[in-house]
Amino acid sequence: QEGSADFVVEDFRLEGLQRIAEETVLSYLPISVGDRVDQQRIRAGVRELYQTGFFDNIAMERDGGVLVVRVEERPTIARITLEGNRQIESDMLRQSMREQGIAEGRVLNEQVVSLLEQELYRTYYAQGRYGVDIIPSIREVGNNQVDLTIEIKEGRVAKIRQINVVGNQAFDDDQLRKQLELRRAGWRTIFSSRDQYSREKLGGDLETLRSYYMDRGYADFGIQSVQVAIGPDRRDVFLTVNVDEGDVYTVRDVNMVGEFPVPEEQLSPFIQTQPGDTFSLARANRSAEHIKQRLGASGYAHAEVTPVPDLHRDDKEVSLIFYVEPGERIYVREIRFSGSESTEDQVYRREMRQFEKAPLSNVSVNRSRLRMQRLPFVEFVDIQEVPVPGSSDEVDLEVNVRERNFGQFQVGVGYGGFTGLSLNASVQNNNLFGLGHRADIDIQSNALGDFYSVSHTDPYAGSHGVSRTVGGFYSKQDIFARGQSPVSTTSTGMNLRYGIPVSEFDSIRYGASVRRSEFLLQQGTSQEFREFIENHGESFERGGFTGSRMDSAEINLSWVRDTRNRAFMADRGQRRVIGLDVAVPNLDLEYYQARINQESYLRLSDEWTLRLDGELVYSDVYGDNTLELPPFKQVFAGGPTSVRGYQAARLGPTDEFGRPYGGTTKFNMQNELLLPNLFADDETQQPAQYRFFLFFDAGYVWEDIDDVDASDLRYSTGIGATWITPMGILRFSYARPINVRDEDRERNIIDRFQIDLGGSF
Amino acid sequence: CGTTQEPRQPVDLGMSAEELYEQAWRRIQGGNFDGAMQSLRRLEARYPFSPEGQQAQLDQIFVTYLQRDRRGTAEQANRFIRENPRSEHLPYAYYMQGMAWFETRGSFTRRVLGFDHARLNIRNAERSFDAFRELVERYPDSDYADDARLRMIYLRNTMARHHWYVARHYLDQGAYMAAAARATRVVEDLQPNAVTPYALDILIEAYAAVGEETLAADTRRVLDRSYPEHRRGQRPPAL
Amino acid sequence: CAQKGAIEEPRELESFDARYDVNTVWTHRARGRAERLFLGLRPDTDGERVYVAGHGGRVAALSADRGRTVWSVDLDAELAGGPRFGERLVFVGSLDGRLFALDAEDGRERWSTQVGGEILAAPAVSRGYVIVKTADGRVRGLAIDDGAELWSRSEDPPALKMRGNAEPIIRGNRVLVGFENGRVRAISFRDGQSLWGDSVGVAAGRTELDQIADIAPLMAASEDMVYAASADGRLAAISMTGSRRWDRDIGSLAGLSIDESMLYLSDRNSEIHGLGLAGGASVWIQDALRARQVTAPVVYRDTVVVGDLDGYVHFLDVETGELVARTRVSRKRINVAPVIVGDSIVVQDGNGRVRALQLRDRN
Amino acid sequence: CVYRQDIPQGNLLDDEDIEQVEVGMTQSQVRFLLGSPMMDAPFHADRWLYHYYLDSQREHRNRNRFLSIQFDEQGRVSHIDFDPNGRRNGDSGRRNSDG
Repeated sequence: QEGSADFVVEDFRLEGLQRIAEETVLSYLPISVGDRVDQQRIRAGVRELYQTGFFDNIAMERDGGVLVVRVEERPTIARITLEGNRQIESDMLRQSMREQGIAEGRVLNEQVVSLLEQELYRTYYAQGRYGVDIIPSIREVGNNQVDLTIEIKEGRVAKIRQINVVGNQAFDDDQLRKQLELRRAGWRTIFSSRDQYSREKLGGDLETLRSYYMDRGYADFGIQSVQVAIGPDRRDVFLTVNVDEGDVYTVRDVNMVGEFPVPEEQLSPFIQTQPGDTFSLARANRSAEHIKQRLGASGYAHAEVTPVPDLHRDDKEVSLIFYVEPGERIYVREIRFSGSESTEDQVYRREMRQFEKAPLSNVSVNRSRLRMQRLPFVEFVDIQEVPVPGSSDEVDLEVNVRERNFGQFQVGVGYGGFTGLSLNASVQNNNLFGLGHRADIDIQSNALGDFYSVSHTDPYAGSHGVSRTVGGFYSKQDIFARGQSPVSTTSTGMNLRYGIPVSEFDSIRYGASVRRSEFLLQQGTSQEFREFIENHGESFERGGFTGSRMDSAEINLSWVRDTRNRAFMADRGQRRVIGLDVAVPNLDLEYYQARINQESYLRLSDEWTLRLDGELVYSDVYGDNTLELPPFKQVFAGGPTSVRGYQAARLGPTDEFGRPYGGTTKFNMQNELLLPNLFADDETQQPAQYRFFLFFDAGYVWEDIDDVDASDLRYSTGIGATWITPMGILRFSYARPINVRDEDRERNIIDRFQIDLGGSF
Repeated sequence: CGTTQEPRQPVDLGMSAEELYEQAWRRIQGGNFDGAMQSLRRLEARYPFSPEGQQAQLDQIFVTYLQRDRRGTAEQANRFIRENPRSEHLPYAYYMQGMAWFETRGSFTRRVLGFDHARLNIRNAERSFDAFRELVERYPDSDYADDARLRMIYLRNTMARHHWYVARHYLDQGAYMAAAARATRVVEDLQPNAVTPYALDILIEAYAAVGEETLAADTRRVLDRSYPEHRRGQRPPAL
Repeated sequence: CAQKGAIEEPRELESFDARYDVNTVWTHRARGRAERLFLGLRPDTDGERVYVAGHGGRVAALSADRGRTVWSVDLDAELAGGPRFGERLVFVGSLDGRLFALDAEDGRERWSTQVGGEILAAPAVSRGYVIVKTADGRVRGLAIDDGAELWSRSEDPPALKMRGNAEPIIRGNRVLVGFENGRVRAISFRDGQSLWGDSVGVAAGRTELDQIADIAPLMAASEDMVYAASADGRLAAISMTGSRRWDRDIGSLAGLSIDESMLYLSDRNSEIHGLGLAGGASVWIQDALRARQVTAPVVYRDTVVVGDLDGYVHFLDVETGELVARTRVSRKRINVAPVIVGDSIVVQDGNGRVRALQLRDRN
Repeated sequence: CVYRQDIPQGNLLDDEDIEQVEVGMTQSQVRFLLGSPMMDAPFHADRWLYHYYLDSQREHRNRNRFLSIQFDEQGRVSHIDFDPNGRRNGDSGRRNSDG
């Protein structure tokens, strides 16, 4: 190879290429035909080719006017096989390999493979698997391709044999060990992995230990050292934590230091520790958090409040100083929604309590999340602050909404001995066309009769959240509730209702409904019905039976207070409805009905919640020509939404044939102790889709207010579950009625196992 | 103890590039997209960084697009761009990134009822617009650039209408700074678009409501001068 | 670096024609089931009595000849290190870092003190001082009359260490301490000044397992030499003045012992080596007990004795390393090396069962 | 009447900060004192609008403030138009009539 300084390249000759195309190599070479090249440019060319990572060694020589490029292609990986990995799934392994450039079709690079091997060892050690053995092997497969096999012998995971805290006097080892996530191997940890050592968990546990002491006055607590030791066969791990408890400190004085855009007097009430109390880091942190919230509410969303205990070691006292840095007042520039492709932006934006181009207030942001989560078609809402590039006091809010499918759809074809072939379909869509409207269509037709109803609600018909509901129904049926004595009725009706929000949580609903009913006596009509039909409305004859036609109208008023944190599966807050329906006077029927529904969630502890759901109804007639409450206003008890264990609508007064006739006054109570959800995925605080509960129900219906007698109440207890399915909310219950009367047994209205599919919300 | 064996796929070194390619396209015609993807992947693995390998990568983008997998198409296109920094097929890859997120009209029922899909959220429209813009800036005269420019106009108007609806919402609620900001997005960031006069309407009202009479008057003059025939108080027509 | 790779299955024991029979002289049961806690409870003797401690808290003095209980006392502590007889006292340490000093005559507790670290190895006692090595990498000098701390030194251990500690050895006016980072240090036991330190093991390597380098629990010292092995695969012979005489690439997890001419060591794969004391040259290697996690070997008459993970005690010929006798003392693992008491050898298993054995010629 | 949530809009500033703004200051000095202006003025780049109002049903919470800062060509404050009680015309906060 002549050593002359430089020459003009007339042509290229590539040697050693097996599969990579010449153009590809030339395209990476910074030299083209006609260039004048010297040693320096050739070295740059070699470096460039190395960059591609395709070649092991590269040589360039001059042969007359031809630049000879001799390369040795690195083999590419034809196939990768992973064997023996159980703890880490193959695709997770392949993903991390792909990130390091090891994938089928890629060039094989020895150092990267050994780097990967190192990485795998470290991952397994972090999970306490010190016995792991990783053997990569490469097998030639012809035309410069190789098979890469990585064999992993995972070995057994090291179990924790001992967690030993040394130097603790105030609390004994067992008391401290109970607080920790890591546990010693024993029969209790057979199914859990808590006896498997992992570095993160140990870090977390040390933090827990520190705050356990700091929350109980040990302001000077310190962890001297931590030892992790393994046994000779690397299957046992021994944890030792050497602590220096120090003494119990009492708070000498508390004060706040820093800037106070919100006057100090408004912040100091949030401080929960007073001079003289035993020092508690937890209470100090909680106070700091509350002060931060208060600042956040006035636009200082990025305020930082840090409690700093200043120890006076000689007399075991602490001066607690809260450093308050409000930071800049933060504004929201833009609020963007994501996660739903078919719901209008406005449906969510109108629920927001935080506005664009306004001070960021975390109170408003939390209120917004709560309101959005109360929409029936929303499952989970997550709001992130994204700083605006180039502006230190503006953020955008990224609101990610995960929607539940919009409606419940239920079609059933059944055949009942009593009802014959029956078809029923009910469609309930609570986000119609992505407008946030709710539409219900209900069709039921069987041997007993047909029932059609449709209703539409627009929650924002008027501005500022005035809702309007319009509905109508037609029914032609022989009984009002299953198990009743037959009476043929046809009725049609319409209703219109408005809802006005009067506060963040309360709304007033007012409206009217009109109804035309025709009752026709039948073979088995009971005496009670007969009297009602004869005494009310205009009578008529049809097919040899007498009947009567009645027109009635109602004014409906109700006050709703709802503070629950979710539409379905709520576990905090309450919902109370106080309603009054009054019939319009001098029509055929004059009556009124008052009801109170109260559903409350009481948090017994962060895992246990009690759900109370009570209902009180009182109705009566007024004026002189209505003697009895019309059948369609009668109330019933028993069944999955009343007293579980009894068949639907069977409790209460009975007619001459012993069948339920309904009543005017009802008391009903469902209490459910919600079991902690073992499988709830608490990191993401996503509501579980199902929950189990123990329940205690009580309820009865009386014909008249003076018949009310507590001994009539029926009680039942048992276990149940609620499950949100794509089809709607399923409720299972297995009940054991407590005070079953003989007459109940005779009428065999006991029904231990009940399923209820419905979307009541 | 029996370790779980990875299923041994047959390494068919036998089929040549052309045969694999044939097999892939026969499967695409037959609608067997997964099968086509498999043969294209094998083709790419056997001939990496070669013209056949590149073509296989390009076809994989197209097949993922046919499978209506938006994210998959965008990722495949991105991989091609990363791995072939000097290929002459790059415009196609950028174009497909735009097409991955481009959508026409939203769901069927909303279209039948004539609801404007700009009222929905416009994340996909923004992603599609950014991809097309990158194509037009990098390869202004490639044969995909003209179609991309047309689609960009459509997307820009969709985004502008979206901001207009939000501005209108805030105006109705009485949040005038928010309304003005959204109107400004239409007027400043998304030019040219057919929504500007309607946005100026909102801007004028917002200024008037906060007492900025001079700004309101100036803006009304801009509106009358540049959009004389605009009728106030209307909703921008959906394209 | 530390032995990576999968754990071998313990090798099956084959029969062989034993030269001796092993019979049990006496047995004793010290309460406390701690087989898998790998504690440092190893009997000690003053010639006439054997002092034994169990994890359950019982310390007993037994007559060396027939194992008759002279006295026994129950301490309210999870004992883990010791006992150690010295200057008419018996010292024993607990997991909770408490060191007890009992009167060797009647077992009455003279004093006890909170040392501040887990005690997994018997202390060293000499001329009014008690030297305690704790698992946090610290060694402390205490006064023998009341346990007051006179000095303390520490070397911070690497992220991951082996279970257990090296027992300090006193020679002349210095105490030889093996640390978790692989260093052997000579310290003046009166004031804690360090005279010299030599890194036998080196904590180096990328993963935490590679950085394990603890000095094995049993070191050995003659008048002018000290021998120590480390978990990362090193064996070193160091003069009392601190200069390294020779070293070999043989590690150990349990430790070693010496006689006038040889050094005996069980390596990390539980193969037992006989090396020349002068230059460390290999004389014999016995691999019949491979992967049986044997204890450190102890010289007894003309044999070398180890215990293993299934409770077997093996006797090897000092000259050739051949197996000459074997017996099974319990079903539980033997974690600590046997102890020579008079002309019997005493073994303690993980559950506190103690057994004195003697060899008898077979023919 | 119908409950309407509080509607805050614009820059919530403290009087001391506003008083420190003087004619002649540079734009970065104004931004340091008052932060980013919340009301956009697309055709009046020379004007920064720091108005603020809070519409609330609870009368005592209502607050209005009008603050507009004008800059000359060199980007120096040329005119400060400040009205502590704001210049709102009529009742804003509801556009079309109630339901």
